[in-house]
This record gives sequence, structure tokens and C-alpha cells, in this order.
Amino acid sequence: MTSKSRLHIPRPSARPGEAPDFSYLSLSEAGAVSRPATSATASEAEYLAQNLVRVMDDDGIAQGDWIPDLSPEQKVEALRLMLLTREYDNRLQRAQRQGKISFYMQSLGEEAVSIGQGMALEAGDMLFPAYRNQGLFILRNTSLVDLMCQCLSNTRDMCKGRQMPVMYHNRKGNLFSVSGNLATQYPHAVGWAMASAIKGEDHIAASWVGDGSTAEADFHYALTFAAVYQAPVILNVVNNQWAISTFQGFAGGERRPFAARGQGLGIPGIRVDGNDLLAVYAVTQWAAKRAREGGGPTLIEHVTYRGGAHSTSDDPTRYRPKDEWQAFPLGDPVERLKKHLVNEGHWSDEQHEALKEQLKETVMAAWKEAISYGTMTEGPMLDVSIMFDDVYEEVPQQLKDQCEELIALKGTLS
Amino acid sequence: MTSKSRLHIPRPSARPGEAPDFSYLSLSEAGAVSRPATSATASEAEYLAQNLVRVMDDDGIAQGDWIPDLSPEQKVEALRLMLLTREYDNRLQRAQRQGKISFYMQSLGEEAVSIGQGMALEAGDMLFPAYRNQGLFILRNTSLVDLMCQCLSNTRDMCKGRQMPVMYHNRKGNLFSVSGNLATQYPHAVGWAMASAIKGEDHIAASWVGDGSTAEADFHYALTFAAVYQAPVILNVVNNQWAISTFQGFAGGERRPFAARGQGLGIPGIRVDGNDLLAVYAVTQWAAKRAREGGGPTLIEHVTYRGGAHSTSDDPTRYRPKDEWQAFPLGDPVERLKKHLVNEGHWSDEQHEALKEQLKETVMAAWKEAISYGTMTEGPMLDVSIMFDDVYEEVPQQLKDQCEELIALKGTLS
Amino acid sequence: MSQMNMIQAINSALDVVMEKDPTVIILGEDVGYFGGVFRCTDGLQAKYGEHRVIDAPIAEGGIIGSAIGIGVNGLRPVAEIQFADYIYPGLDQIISELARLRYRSGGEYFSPVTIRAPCGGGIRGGQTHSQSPEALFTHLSGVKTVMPSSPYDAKGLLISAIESNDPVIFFEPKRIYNGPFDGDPNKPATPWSKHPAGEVPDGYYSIPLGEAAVVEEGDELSIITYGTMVHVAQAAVRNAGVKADIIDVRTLVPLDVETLTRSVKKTGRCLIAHEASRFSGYGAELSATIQEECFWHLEAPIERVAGWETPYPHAFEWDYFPGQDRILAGIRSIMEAV
Amino acid sequence: MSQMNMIQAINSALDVVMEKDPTVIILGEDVGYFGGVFRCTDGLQAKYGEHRVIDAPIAEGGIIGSAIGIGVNGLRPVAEIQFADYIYPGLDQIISELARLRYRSGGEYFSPVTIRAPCGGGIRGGQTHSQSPEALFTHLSGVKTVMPSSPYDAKGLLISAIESNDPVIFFEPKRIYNGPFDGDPNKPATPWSKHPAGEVPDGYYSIPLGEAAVVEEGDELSIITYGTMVHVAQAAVRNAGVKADIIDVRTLVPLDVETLTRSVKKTGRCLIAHEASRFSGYGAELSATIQEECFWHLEAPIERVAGWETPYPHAFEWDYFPGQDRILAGIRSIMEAV
Ligand SMILES: Cc1ncc(C[n+]2csc(CCOP(=O)(O)OP(=O)(O)O)c2C)c(N)n1
Ligand SMILES: Cc1ncc(C[n+]2csc(CCOP(=O)(O)OP(=O)(O)O)c2C)c(N)n1
Ligand SMILES: [Mg+2]
Ligand SMILES: [Mg+2]
Repeated sequence: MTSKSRLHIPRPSARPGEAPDFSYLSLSEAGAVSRPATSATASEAEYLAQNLVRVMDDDGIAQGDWIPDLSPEQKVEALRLMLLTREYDNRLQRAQRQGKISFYMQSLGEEAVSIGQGMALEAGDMLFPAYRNQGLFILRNTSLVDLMCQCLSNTRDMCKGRQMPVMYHNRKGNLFSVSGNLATQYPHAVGWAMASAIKGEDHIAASWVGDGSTAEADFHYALTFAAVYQAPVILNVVNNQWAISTFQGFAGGERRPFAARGQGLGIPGIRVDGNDLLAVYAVTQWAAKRAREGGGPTLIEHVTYRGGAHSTSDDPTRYRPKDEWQAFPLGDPVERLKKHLVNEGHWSDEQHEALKEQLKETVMAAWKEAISYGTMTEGPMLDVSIMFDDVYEEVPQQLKDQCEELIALKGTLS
Repeated sequence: MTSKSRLHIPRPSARPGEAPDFSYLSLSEAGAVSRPATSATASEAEYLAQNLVRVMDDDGIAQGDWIPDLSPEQKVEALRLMLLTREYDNRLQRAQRQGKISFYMQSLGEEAVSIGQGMALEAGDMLFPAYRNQGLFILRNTSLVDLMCQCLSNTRDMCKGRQMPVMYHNRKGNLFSVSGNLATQYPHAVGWAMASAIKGEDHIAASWVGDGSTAEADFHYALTFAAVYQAPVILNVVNNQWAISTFQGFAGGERRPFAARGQGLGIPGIRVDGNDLLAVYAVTQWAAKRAREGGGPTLIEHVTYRGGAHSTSDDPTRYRPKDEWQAFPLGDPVERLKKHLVNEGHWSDEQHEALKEQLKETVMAAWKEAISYGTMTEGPMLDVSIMFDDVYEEVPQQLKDQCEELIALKGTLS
Repeated sequence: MSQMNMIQAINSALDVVMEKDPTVIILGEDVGYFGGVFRCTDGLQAKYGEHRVIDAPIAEGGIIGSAIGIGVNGLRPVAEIQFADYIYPGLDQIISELARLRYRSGGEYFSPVTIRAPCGGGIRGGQTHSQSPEALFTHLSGVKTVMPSSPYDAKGLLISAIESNDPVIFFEPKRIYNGPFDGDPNKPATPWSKHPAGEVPDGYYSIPLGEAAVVEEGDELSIITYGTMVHVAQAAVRNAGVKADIIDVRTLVPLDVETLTRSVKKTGRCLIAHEASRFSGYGAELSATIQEECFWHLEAPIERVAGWETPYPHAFEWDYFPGQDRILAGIRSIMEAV
Repeated sequence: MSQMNMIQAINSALDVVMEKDPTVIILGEDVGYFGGVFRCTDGLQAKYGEHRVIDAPIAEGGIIGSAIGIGVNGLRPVAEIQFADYIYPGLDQIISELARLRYRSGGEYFSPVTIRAPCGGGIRGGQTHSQSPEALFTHLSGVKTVMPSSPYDAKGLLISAIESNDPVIFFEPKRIYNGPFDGDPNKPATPWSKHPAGEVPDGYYSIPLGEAAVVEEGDELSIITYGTMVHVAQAAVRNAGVKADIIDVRTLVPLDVETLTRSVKKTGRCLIAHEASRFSGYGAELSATIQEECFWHLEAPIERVAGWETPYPHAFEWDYFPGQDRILAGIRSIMEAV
């Protein structure tokens, strides 16, 4: 039967043991793609989905229409935030290996997406992150201790022990609760933006999904509702080439860029170099301005690479070349921004190393504080009655009874 | 709050009491759109989604690249099938009004879609119809009596009394079971086509949804899976401008044609004059050939108009101008094919009237036979034990017990 | 006070709440200009504008998903699902998101969405316009589930549902939209105007969620039911000449265990009735709970009268529907048990 | 015969059936080249080719929807849903299509889809990797629902499920993939190699759907359970020193009522245990059915030990999980009832 099969099965360009091959990635030169007015029609902006908006060239020099108006200080701050995110990831990845937390997911290699976009948006804009957007939480001043305590499910956990690691939220920071279910937050962002429009407010919403998650229904719902009501929302697809073990071709990325997914609905799409912080910032600013002007939604595809394993439960050497990231033509977002800053004379190797050292200490200090509030295995522990709160606004009688039953049972045991 | 609202709310061009206005419909001249090779790339075929493939001009003369190779006899047969479908609809619509059946849905004005496409496909191709594709059943020789008995839920009902009217199927005719749930059959068609490809067979699948139904998740799943595996399937969107009371703008049709919905995945889309049987036939043939050659899926949007009420439960004068259909620029598919045949000298008004009369009799005879097998209210009745069959392949003990309980209970009552 | 049928009562509830609270908005298929296929939102768009009564794309998951986001942004969305049979494309958003948002965010986020859906059979709607899927929702932690059985209750409960900061699934038994159907399809339908619960205050009032109603009192038997079956049970009891407590559960979650058990402890006999299929239906939970709480008072097995374990069959509607005859048979068997 | 853990047994079932029947194909997220996140399909793509073991887009509704079409075209699809917690986007296709296709088409169409999904808690997976949603499926007419508790049963039941022309939802309690977990997270895990049911024939065999297994015999009490809880119950009974029938339901639908009631009629006392939340859980149906069938034999209320009525809480896993202590408390209360 199979010998005659005509079913097309997408195949990644390289498997373990083979040489990485990114020839499938269509690239544009830095500065090559022009910047339309934010009032451009969807048709006028259509070329943005087929090309790749890039600002920094191989020497780190900014090129073209999309150079954002960022001061050296802002760029250094962006670099700091990316490095901090990476250091935070390092620390928690190790904590998982040491059995202090049950699970972890790094954003290694994708830091420019969260930091570049977060910087381009306003504090009143509401963000609906996915699990690899820790950079947004760090950027919006969620304390590292709070983030760590969430991962530790300890007595200071913002989720009160109810969520796996990385499922953060930050109410004051306008960061929505991360869900373990893929893409479910996408229609929430659209709904939030609809409400903002209904109320006549200026705030916009933004959300993120991975390349793989675009196959889910919620992706379609979100695009449809955003298009129908022209909701002020930025919908991001972080195309890091992989969805656990399947490459982006299994989500339909073989023929067209993900940036083109909204075209059939008239949603402009921008394909951007996701490892180029300046480009990410610039396209986000464009989309945000457009949304605030009443121009409706924009879909942004960030072309990047998942530098690490999918999660601490994953071993990517089983399905992709070990050195694939090293061969990724868009490099490492940290190194690229560093090069740009060094080139412009605002940064040096020494400063860079010193900053890394300092961030390491900051993170370590935060970690020490965080574990003082308890770990998965060591004291202080959350009061078990918390398990029964927040299912409803008020605890119903049945849950009160169950809580009592449990406490009584624990009493007889100890 | 609402005074400041910026939410875009789609608005139909005319409401009851206003003059119909189809200026929003972008039209092409008959023959104006060229026909690419079936081996064309998706990009080469992209213009087909933005234009409108038409063959018959206002005088009924066939024009351009897409003129299909149909003999006069075949075209007369197509006319006959459209008329038969319409007469069948007439009869069942009246039956519902008389309380003989519980519900009905006409395909008035959309007959060319089912007849044109059905004729262009092969008997081994598997069709996954929606509820307004009765033409496909008629074309594939499902006996009128069988169709009517389904609507009557009587002793000869193919569904054994289990389905509302119009939820037909025809196993031998390769017509899948119509579902009351919108769009659910779309991924079935793709799966069927995948299996055909896996087995190395030549048969393709086709499915239909309405404009409104494109917002459902299954539309997205079907397109994604079809694109990923390049499944040999034709996915049709019958854009009859309305989805119960909402016009096609509420499904995202305001900015781009539905034919463009697959572009972001590299699925070629064709926008066709759905009331032009020759054009419908021609584009279907193109898509079928392409699929059989391994070229993968095609999305076809049929631009047509829902000439009647949504169903017998609906009153369209509450939400659209009474005379909107009369103003529809693409006319009536029956009249258009008739004009073409008359113009070509293969048909006459007299023949037309005679045929209509004859079909009326055929349908009436079928109806008389059908009701002899029972109606909703008058005997013969299905044996009640049939209610418990086919839930599973074998009737489990629990259902046997329930059946006995019911029969015993009915026994005590009578 | 006015005479209202259940549609008018629901319409009135929406009107009253929208008037009172400008953050309430309605979203659903055909709910806007047209006023809904059952006309529950008739006139509301004209009154409150296109931005508060919003026609939606045909995407139940999108309606519920966007309603969640709307709710997070300070508005109070009431989503209509055209038929309960079409709620399933939205189940993931209900189960994974709506029900758990407050819990998983440590109480910091919630979305006060109310989802209205006409449910139940008896209207010759076949399998896709007749289902009673309430059991599925009652197994979820974090949503409340409600089903009224009269215009008066429908308005009062719907107002409470909309005002609740918890998500509520509000099922409307469409067979009794126009009158208290007693299970006999051959009799002319009684309108609500002939029923005391068809008298409905014009203005604001509410009925707390979580309280069952004893609609009929007796000491020989407890019948526990909800929705359309309340009226079928009442008719059956009249015909059986038995003195029964008839309890309308009204709020399925959280369940008013107290009212149920008080009755069963008194009568010692209990019949549970609902339209949905029996196996793993909501009646199973009612039966299990009552058995646990009232075991020592039971004088006969608790029985369930429910839909058969098949999809809803168009032609066999009245053999499938658990009508008076089946309730009578159940009553008989319970009363004769020794 | 080989020593197999449950993953190997499932893999072996798939292998044996694919070898025997060339129409069997596998579809799911990460099931192909990678062999599945739990490695249940390890090696199968290499052996049977990319066209029979197919990596799918991340779209559970699309996987189930296309599997239905694949099944209609004469193949026999086994779909993997990566975690039971992610099955909800596919519920509409299961409820509205898969379960009803045979019925609604008068028996002319069907699709023999098997859906495998790892379920259950005890792995520190938080709310999105710990759920036990089986109750929802047991309320549907037209699908069978299965949950094995050992490698031997897993292989035999999975083979039957795949060969069945009825759709089957096959839940795999992932906590016992590697060993018969007894509910005590502080003890070193026992591997299947130490358990008789870890002995699995290498070749073809099958266990009929619809038959419960009496895994332990006694006359003082019946414990009815399934999945991981079978082992927790066994350990609890050992510690309680009570003589109990322990019945592993195995096939939740169709339920083997006969085996259950035979036991309860013998013992007069019954405890039901499952991981899922109690309210409207599958235990409610078990309790209701047993009460109906065995009322006159019951000497104490039937009790349910189940998950609390909250979402699955990460940090409180061992307070939430119905462990030995809760079963012991249940046994005590049932045995002491007079
Ligand atoms: C609804 C749902 N299905 C499946 C999963 C399991 N899962 C978790 S992450 C993942 C891959 C997602 O890939 P992508 O969207 O590309 O995001 P990335 O991990 O690359 O950032 C899968 C399949 C899930 N969490 N939710
Ligand atoms: C899942 C689902 N949601 C809602 C409905 C109710 N409904 C039946 S037909 C219809 C409108 C469909 O419009 P369209 O897809 O344009 O098809 P048309 O009726 O115009 O042929 C709606 C909302 C349904 N049958 N299924
Ligand atoms: Mg990815
Ligand atoms: Mg339509």
C-alpha cells in the first residue's frame, strides 16, 4: 500500500547526524524592505508578508526605512533585558535539573521577540503571552522573585500553587495568565481588543503563539473575529522552526510564510527577522500605531529559532541536528544587538561581560530569596485550604465540606 | 460608552424597505479571466481568487478559456437536473407547509453549484455535502422517493427515522451523510482524500460549506491538513451572501473573497460565478484534474445568492429586501443556462415548459409513492426497536434492556 | 407585572440588566439586527446599539473565546449559543479557560461570561436541535450551570447569572418557551398566560443561584427534576394521585443538596427525571448524592427516568422523550417497592 | 512472553495490529519520526513508513476530524491525543460526528477510529497534564470508553479497540506507564517487571471490550475502580486488612453491570474510587447503577472516593490525589456503618 502512496509528508531539511540546512528560509537584505505608511491598505502592505523585514546587517549596522527611533540607552536597556531573560532561564533550567522545580521552558534564542515587542508597546496595552514569553514579564517589571516563586509553587506563588512552572500572570502589569493549552489566549486578546474598541479606549492588545500552534482552532477564530470587527490587536506567530519534534512544515509553513495567514481575511502580515531587536521593535511600533489609528489587526511572523530543547522533558538531539542553531542564518539576538551597539560605539566587550556577571548575581540573589519561601520539597508550605479557594468567587458549601474533610484526614495522619 | 465605540460592525448594503445594492460585488466580464494550466503553481494561479470566472455572457453566449467541453445533450441534462432539483424543492417546501414533514431547506438559486460540480466529478469521487446540496443527491441518481422518504422519516427512510429532513446520504452513490452541524464534514473530506492518497488511488474528495460556516474551526482544520499533506480534495465555499440573518461580511467577507482563504497556506483559490453552470463545471474540472495529478487541494468560492428563506423556520423579509434576489447581478442559474441553450439553438421555450411540466409530474408521482410508506403523522410507522439499533455495531445489553422496557411500557398503554 | 412567556421573560431580563449596567453586552449568531432565531434578543440592538448587541461569526469557540477576553476587559458579556447542540466547538474554551481562569491566576483574573443556550427536545428538531448536554458542564469545576422551568424563574435566574462574577451556563428548555408542556404532544399547548409563573415583574428582581424550588408538596415521594420535566412530572403526579414533593433543581451547580435531602429524608422514596440520556447523565450525580446523604431513610431504590442511551431520534421523538407514562411507571415501581 | 511496561505493551499492540492489518494507520502530534512524547509509537514509523505513522499538525479537532474521513475511506486510524487534557478541541468531532455517524446514516456509514490519550495525575503535571475527563465520554451514545490498569490489559484491550468497528476512546493512565503506582509518592516506584501483569505475550491476543476484571477477591466489601486507582485500592486493602473484591471496570462503556452487581450483592458494601472530580464523575453513574440494581442487598451507603471539585492543583498534588489514606477512610466508614 505505502509504495504507491502519494500523500505528501513534509520533511525537515536535516535530521540528526545530517548537516543543518536553512536554504529553505527565504531572506531579505537588511534595509531592503520598505516601510509603508501605517495608513496603507492591506493590499498596499501585502509585500511585507513575503519578505523579511531586517534592520541590522551582518556588521550590526542599522539599514533602511525601519530603523527605529531608539536612544543608545534604550538599546542598552534592551540588551540588558535580553541578557537578564537568558540568565533567568539559565537559573531555572538548572533548578529543574536539581529537582527544585518540576518543569521548565527556556526562550533561548527568542529573547528579542518579547523584549523588542514589549518595549514598543505601552503600559496600558494588554498582553496575552504564550509560555515562551518570559521576557515580557521581566520587561514589565514582574519581580524575578515573583516569577521564581511561581515556578516553585511556594508560599509566595502568585498562582497559589495551582499551576505548573512558567504559567505566570501579572495583573498590575497587564499581563494575562499563561495557559498550558496552546493558542487559547489568542481569541481572548481579540475579545479584549474588541472591548477596548467598544469602550472607545486607546489601548490595544497583543498575543503570541508558536508556529505549530497556528493549526489550532483558536488561531482561526482570533483572525476571523479580528478581521470582522477590525479589532485593535497585534497577533504574533513566533516561528522558531520547531514544535516539539515537528518542524514548521507540519503547521503548513512549507509553501507560504505564516505572515500570510491573514491575507485571505485582509489582515496585513509582516514577516520580520525575529532575532533583530531593532526590526522587531519597528514592526511592532508600526502595527501598534496602525491599530490605535483604527486600522485594525496586524499579524506578525517572527522568524527565529528555538535554541534549546522544547522543555525540560524534551531531548531535541533525537530529531534535529545538534548544531542546527549554530547554522541558523539569523544568528543569536543577543550577539546581534551587542555587535550593533559595539559598532555604534555605545558598548564594549568588557561592559558586556561585566553586565552578564552582574545579572548573574542579581538572578542568584533573587533565587536565594525565592527558595526562602519554600520549594517543591522543602518547607514553608502553602496552607492546603488554599486549594479550595478561587474555583468560584465565593467558596461553595460543597468545597468547604471537602476542605474540612481533607483537613480532618490530614489531622488523623499526623 | 457606545457613542465613542470604534468597533467595526459589518453592515449589509440594504435592509428591508431599502433598495437592493450589489455594488459591493466585484464582477469580471464573461471570458475575461484566463485559464492557467492545471500544473500552475499556487502563485501563478493566485489571480483566480481575486477575479470571477464566468463563461456565459449576458446573452448566454459562452466566452473565453474556460468554455467546457460539454455536448448539447449534457447541457440539456444539466438543465433538467437543475429544474428537477427546483421542482423537488417546491414539492417538499409545500409538504412542510402542509405539516407532512417537520422542516425543509431549499437550494433555490444555487442549483448550478451542485449540478455543475457533480457533473464534473467522477463516480468514484467521494462527496461530503452540506444541507443545501440536494442537487448532488439527485444528480447521483438517488431516487426521489428515497430522498422524500428521508424527509418523511417513514418506513423507507434511509436514516431509519433518526434524522431531520434533508440529512440524506447515499452509500452506493459515494455521498456522505449530511450533518446538522456546520462544517464538520470538511475535515472528513480531507481525511478521506488523505486515505485515497495513502492508498495510491485516483479518487478525490469534495466538500461544501456556506460562507457563514467558514468561521468554524473545521474550516481551518480542513485547509491546514489539506495543505500540509497536499490532499486531493476540492473544498467549496458556497457564498450565497447570507447565513440565516447575517450577510457574508460577518464571516469576514468584507475585505477579501472567500476564495483567498487558502492563500496563506498556498492553496489555490478560484472565485467563480456560481450561477453559471458552465463556469462551475469548468473550474471543478480544473481542480479535479489538478488534484488527480498530485497538485493538491483547491478552494472554490461560488458566488451565488440564497433565493429563498434560510429554511422553513425562517422569514427573510425581517432582515433583507424582499426583492434582493431579483436584483442579484448574476441572475438565476436555470434561466441563464436556458438562455445559453436557446441561443445555441438546442432548446426552446416550449421544450422548457414541457420539461417543467413533465418534471412536476415525476416529482408528484414520487411524492405519492413516498407518502405511501408513511408520513410523520400517518401510518405505516417504523418499528420502535429500530431506535436502539446502530448506536454501536452490535446492540449492547443495556440498549436491549431499554428497548424491552419501552416495548413493555407501550404494551401496557395500548 | 406582566404576562410573559419564557422568551419575553428572557428578553426582559436582558433589557433590565442592560439598562442598569452599561457594561453588559450581548454576542451571538443572529442576535443583533434579527433578534435571535428564538427572538430572545428582539429589539435590544435597536435599543442599545450595534456595539452592545453584536452579531457574531458562526464560530461558537470564537464567540466564547472572545467573550472571555471581553470579560477580562471589564465588560460583562452574555453569549448566545444558538442551540445547545452547537456548544461543543466552544467546549475547550469553556473547560480549559473560562472555568479555570480565576483558579489558575490565584484569583487575580476572571471573566464573568454568561452563556445562554436553548436546550432539550420535544420540538421535532432531530439530533441537532434537541440535546440536553447539561451533565457535561456539571462535571467541571469553576462554572455554574442553571436551567429554569418557568418565565418567572428564567428572568430572575438569568439576572443573577449575568450579575455573577462566576461564569454561568444558562440552559433554556426551548420546548417550554411558549408554555408549560406537560409531555403530551397530542394535547393543545397551554400558554404561559394560564400559569402563575407566567406572571413576571417588569423591572429588576433576582433569584439566587444555588437554590432549588419545591414546586409541589407531598410526603409519599420526592421527584427531583428540572427544565421541561418539571411540568411533565407535575402532570404525572396529578394523574398518579400520589402525594409527592416535586423539586425543581434550577441550579445544577452548585447543587442545593439541603433541599433535596430534606425532602427525601421525609418521603423515603425518590425519583429523578431528566430528558438527557441516563448513562452518566446529571441524574447519576443526583442519585449518588441522595443515596449517600439519605441512605438510612430510603425505603425503595432511587430510580431514574431519562432519555434512552441513543442519539436523539427524529421520528421516535415521543418514544424517546421521557413522558408521563414513563414517570408514572417509575412512580409505580417506587411506590410498590417493599 | 516478555516483560513489558505499559508503554512497551501499547507499542507492541500497535506493532502487532499494523503488521496484521495493513489498513491500520497512526496519526498524531509527534508520533512519527520522534515516536511520541511518551514513546508509545517508537520505531513504528521506521518500520511501517511515513504514510502509516503520520505526524500531524497541532490541531486535535483536525486530527479527529480527518481520522473520521480516513476511517470512512477504508483505513483504520489510531489517533493519539498527546494528553487527555488536550482532547477538548476535538470534542465536537467526537460528540457530533464520530459517535453518531453510524446511527444517523441508518448503519450505512461508520468510522472505526480509536483515540488514544494519556490521562490522569500523579506526575506533577499541573492542570494541563493531569486530567481524567473520562466521565464526559461515558455520557455519549456511540463511543466506547476504555481505561486499562496494566501492560497485559493495555495491549489486549488496545488490540480490541483498534479492531472494533465502533469508535473507542482509549485512556492510558500515564502514572502507571512505568509501574503499578500504589499512591505513595514517597516510596521508590515499583517497575512492571515485579508485577504479574507485566508479563505480556509478544504476539497477538485480545481482551474483549465490555468485561470488567475481578483483580482481588473478598467478601466483606466491593471496591469498584479503574486505571491507576486499581493499584492504590489494592495497597489500601492490604493495609486495611479487609477482605474485598476489587473490580477493575476496564471498559467504562459498555459497562459490565453483571460483574459489578454480582460482587455487591455478595458483599453488601461498595466503595467507588477514581481520580477525576467527584461531582458528575463516572463514579456517580457507577453508584447510581449499583444502587438501582443492588438496593436490597446494601448494608451501608455506597461511597465515592474521588478527586476534589477543583481543577488539578500543581503544588497540592498529593492532597488532591485520592490516595490510600482516603480509600482507607472510605473503607472504615463503610465497614463501620450500621
Ligand atoms: C491544545 C494543546 N495541544 C497540545 C499541546 C502539547 N504541546 C505543548 S507545546 C507543543 C508544541 C508547540 O509548538 P509551537 O506552537 O511551535 O511553540 P514553541 O514550543 O515552538 O514555542 C505541543 C504540541 C498543548 N500544550 N496544548
Ligand atoms: C455548529 C453550528 N452552529 C450553528 C448552527 C445553526 N445554523 C444552521 S445554518 C446556519 C447558517 C449557515 O450559513 P452558511 O454557512 O452561509 O450556509 P447557508 O445556509 O447560507 O447555505 C446556522 C448559524 C449549526 N447548524 N451548526
Ligand atoms: Mg515553534
Ligand atoms: Mg450562506
